[in-house]
Amino acid sequence: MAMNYILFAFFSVMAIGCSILMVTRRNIVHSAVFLIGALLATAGIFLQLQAEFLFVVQIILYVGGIMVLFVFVIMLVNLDVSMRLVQFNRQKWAAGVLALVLGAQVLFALWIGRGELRLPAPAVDVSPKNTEAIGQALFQHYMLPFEIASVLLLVAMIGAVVMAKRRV
Amino acid sequence: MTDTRTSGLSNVETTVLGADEIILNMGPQHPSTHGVLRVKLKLDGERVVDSECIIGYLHRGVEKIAEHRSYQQFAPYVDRMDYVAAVSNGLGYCEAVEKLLGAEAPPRARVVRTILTELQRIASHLLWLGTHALDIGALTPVFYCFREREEILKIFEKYCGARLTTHAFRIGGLQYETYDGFESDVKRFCEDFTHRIDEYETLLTENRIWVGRTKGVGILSAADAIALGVTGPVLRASGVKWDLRKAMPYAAYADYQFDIPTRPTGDTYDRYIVRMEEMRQSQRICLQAIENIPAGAIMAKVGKVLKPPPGEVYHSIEAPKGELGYYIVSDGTTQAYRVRVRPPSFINLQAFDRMARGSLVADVVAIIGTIDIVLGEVDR
Amino acid sequence: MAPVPLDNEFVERLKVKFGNAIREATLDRKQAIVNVEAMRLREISRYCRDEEKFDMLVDLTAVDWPNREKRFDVIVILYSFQKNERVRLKTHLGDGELVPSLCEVWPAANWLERECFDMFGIVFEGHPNLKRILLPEEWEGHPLRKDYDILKQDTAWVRENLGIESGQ
Amino acid sequence: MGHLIPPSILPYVLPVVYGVVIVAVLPLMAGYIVLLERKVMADMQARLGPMRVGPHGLLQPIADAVKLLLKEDIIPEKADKLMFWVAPLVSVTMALLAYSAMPFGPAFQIADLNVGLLFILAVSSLGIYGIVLGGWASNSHYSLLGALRSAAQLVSYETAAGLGLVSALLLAGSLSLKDIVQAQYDQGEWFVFSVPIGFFIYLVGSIAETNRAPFDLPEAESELVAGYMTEYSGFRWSLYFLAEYANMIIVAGIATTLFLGGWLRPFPRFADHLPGTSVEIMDAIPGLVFLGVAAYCFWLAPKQPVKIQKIVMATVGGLCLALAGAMAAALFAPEGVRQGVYGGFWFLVKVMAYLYAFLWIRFTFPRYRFDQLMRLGWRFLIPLALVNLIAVATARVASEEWGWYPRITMILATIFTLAVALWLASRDQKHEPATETAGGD
Repeated sequence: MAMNYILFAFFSVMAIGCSILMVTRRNIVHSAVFLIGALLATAGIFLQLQAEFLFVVQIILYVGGIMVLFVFVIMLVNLDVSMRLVQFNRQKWAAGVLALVLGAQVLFALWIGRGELRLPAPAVDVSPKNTEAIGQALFQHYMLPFEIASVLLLVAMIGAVVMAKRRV
Repeated sequence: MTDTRTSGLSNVETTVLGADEIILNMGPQHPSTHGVLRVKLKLDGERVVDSECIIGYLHRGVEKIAEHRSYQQFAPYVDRMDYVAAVSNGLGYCEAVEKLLGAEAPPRARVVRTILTELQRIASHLLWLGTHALDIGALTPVFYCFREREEILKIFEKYCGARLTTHAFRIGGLQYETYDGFESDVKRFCEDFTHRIDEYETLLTENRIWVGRTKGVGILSAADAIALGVTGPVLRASGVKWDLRKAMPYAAYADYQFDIPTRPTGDTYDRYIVRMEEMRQSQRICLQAIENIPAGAIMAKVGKVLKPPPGEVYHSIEAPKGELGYYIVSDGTTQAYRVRVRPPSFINLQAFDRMARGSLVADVVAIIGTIDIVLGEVDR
Repeated sequence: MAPVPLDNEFVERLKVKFGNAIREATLDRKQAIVNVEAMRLREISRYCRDEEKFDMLVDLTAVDWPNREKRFDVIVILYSFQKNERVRLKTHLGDGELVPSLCEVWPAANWLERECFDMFGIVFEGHPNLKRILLPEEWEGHPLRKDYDILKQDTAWVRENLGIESGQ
Repeated sequence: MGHLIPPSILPYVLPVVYGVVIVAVLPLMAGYIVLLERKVMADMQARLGPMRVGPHGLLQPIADAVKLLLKEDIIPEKADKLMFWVAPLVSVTMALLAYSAMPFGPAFQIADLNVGLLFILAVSSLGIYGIVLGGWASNSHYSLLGALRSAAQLVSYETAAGLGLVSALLLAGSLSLKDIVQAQYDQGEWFVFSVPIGFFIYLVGSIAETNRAPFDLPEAESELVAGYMTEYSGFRWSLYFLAEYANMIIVAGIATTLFLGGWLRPFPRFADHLPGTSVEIMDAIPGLVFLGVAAYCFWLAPKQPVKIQKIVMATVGGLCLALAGAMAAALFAPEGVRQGVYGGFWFLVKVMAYLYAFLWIRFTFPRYRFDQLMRLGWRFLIPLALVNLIAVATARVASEEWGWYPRITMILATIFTLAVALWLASRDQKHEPATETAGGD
């Protein structure tokens, strides 16, 4: 059990650290790399919750797919312009206050539930393994929303192609 | 994983992948520019908008030297121009001076000259095929081609002692009698060359990727070709059926049967087919010539000191790259007053801009290869 | 072997068309040479290409005869596919005189004229971009002129660009 | 031995041992694959290949490794130091990470994840970062172009390769690689025979995914010089090199597990025994193979020109003999050990065969142009993979629900997909010349 805690602590520290670093970096590619670090940390936490399919999909989708496009765009756009921009703009104080309020809220919620803060016990061999469970849920119980979402994505893709096409 | 970091891709102005054009600089040290040719490409994204060839890196002033050497002394310089087809350079020069003198090489010399020139044509096309395929990414043909070329160079070495810049001919005929076993060597080479060339054809001709990379690339229409003065395989691949060996026969070509391959569209694939067919025709000429090499003298009586009567002559032969012409002006002394060489590579390279415009950067490499230039001849 | 005056229909038609612009026509070693006046070279070439079917410009070069008052010979070698014949147009040109460029008639002339300019200093009027082709742009002197000694070099250019004292 | 180690970390010991073995053997194996590649290339090109270092160049990989270690490691002056250092590490770690789920033998597998296949796909898709960051960090126009091109190529061919795999998964029913091989054993037939088009798509996709010719455009394009690796040198460059060959072995491993029956020997159910002994005929083959190799080495040994090469060749012969002895000894070993040893042998033989196909293709085909490469990926492979998926799915449904004979439905599905493939290819063929002159699509 001790190993679980150590791992959980490691992943959460990594997630928080990476996101802070991401925000504060001046070099845009460094912040992209730290964002990838944060996403990998959340994937690790999924794994801890015995949701291995989510762990793998998180890596394939977020880090392997979306972040690659992020890095692509960063490299295509000319970097020198963004380097010279001043790092923090004027609303620094408003953002600070807002962050404090949200932080307090989260801490308060943690304080209330502090009794049951335990890691879930490793699930004893539950019958439909994680992947099948998700598969069945997606394609049987939530068939309609799944189809709607896919059509939406299709429309978005075609839109993007049409817009890019005209410029090229 | 060839590590070619020595390439001199120096100044690349303007932004990376910005909307406006980039000037991409290829050469003069570049793995696929066949020598010291520098090509400045103006790109719009991947497409070539405009191109300019910058040459002259290998300029040695051959024509100036000719004015300070006697006719015989200048003959070895001629081999250094198109160093890949030295024998045909030599043939062109010797025949031009013989025309200037009004002399004629004896029949035996003319036949042996024809055989060696045709072997040189095969060797030059083999070297072209090897490097051209290598540029487009096929790693294997280059080794097969060099294996065959080695056979030909061995024959040259046995005949005149040199492999590349052979200086095989003399003004008025030949210096050396053919070594015994010359006929059998050439016959053996020609015999097993037939199925060798079929081997290359199977490797490349129907290869979908090869066809994809060469069909429709670097198209040159017949009208453009003639207007640009392009000659040789590049002209024949654009559909013009013209070969100096048939139009104005020289040496012993008049008495051999061979046909001139032509192709309609004039793209890289057609030039490939034309050159492959030409190799077969050359091999056919060699076989016919080997049958009966006439006996007799190998040198006309032109005397030691050559003093051609004043006047001028233009004589050209069908070199592997195109029409190689010599315009020689004599003022009656032992040294030529002016020797002007019509370099086929130099004039064919001028068609590069017409072919490269509108094509992709990756095709530029294929187009340079398909024109088959040798920078020694381009720069002289 | 000395040049023999030539008189065939082709020369007749030329004389009819261009009158005294056609100076003389000779036959040297069974090759036709027609001496024409420099200023009308372009018209004569266009006529040869269109009516006389000399559709390929084989070569364009020059010969320097320093002790003649019009020192340069500009040589234009034409070839006709139909008639399978060659003809050589020759013009006499003084130093510094202009000769009309043949680029409109045959695009092949572009590089050939640039080489002539590079080696002899002959200026072709109407050439799209007449600059040196084989020698570096800043090179002084035209090597193929007879008065340009074989050992002579452009020492300034060599010292400045190659950083070495030139050969001599 | 179990009691020596405290129970709490017992489940971690075996995977760690396997991990260490794999990480140790991998560079050596990658080196010898390079030698194999150069030898096969030489053989195809009528020449000898490396012959100088050791007999027949057998010690060449070691010489290469030492050379790379000693080479100067240049960092371009304005390069982004952090990224420049991290990039090769990323691509190597991702390549090695993928070995954790690879089933080399029935027992020899670091971790049998129930999402094994997806995990390997995920990790190999992270390899793109090593390339993209490396290209960007070396701060040169050409490596950036090369990096972007190879990233685009990898992303588009991963989809095609993934869909190719899915068609095999339909037959296996589970993501865990061990179950997939078990399914092939139960069905008594390798998936390559039931889903040949899926195997073909995966073969093409995997060649493109590992940047191998004829898709090795990014680093071999004549004007991009060496693509994203241009500015790397010395040990850092060899990391990229190792990552590429490790990826090649992974891709070969996945193909073997999914399509060629993993560690199963060619006729898994054919269990006739040698007359009079308890030995199955098929199990004797590994021993005989090694015996043959050893005999060949001994036959070659005296012919070596230099004395030292004679000794080295003799030792290699001895090594093969020892292996043959081990194979023979395993015949009479208990079931677990026998399975493990022979499973490993057959797995490696299939991986080597798959890699030989890689090398063969590399030396016969010229290189694709970038737009042709993308067109092949998006216009031909991905649609074909989708159609293949649908066809195999309907075939499965047909044989399960409607009771048709499974073999027939599979063959029908394959024929249907082939027809679609021909139609797609002809459409591309017609379309291709048009794009050339029309200024591209």
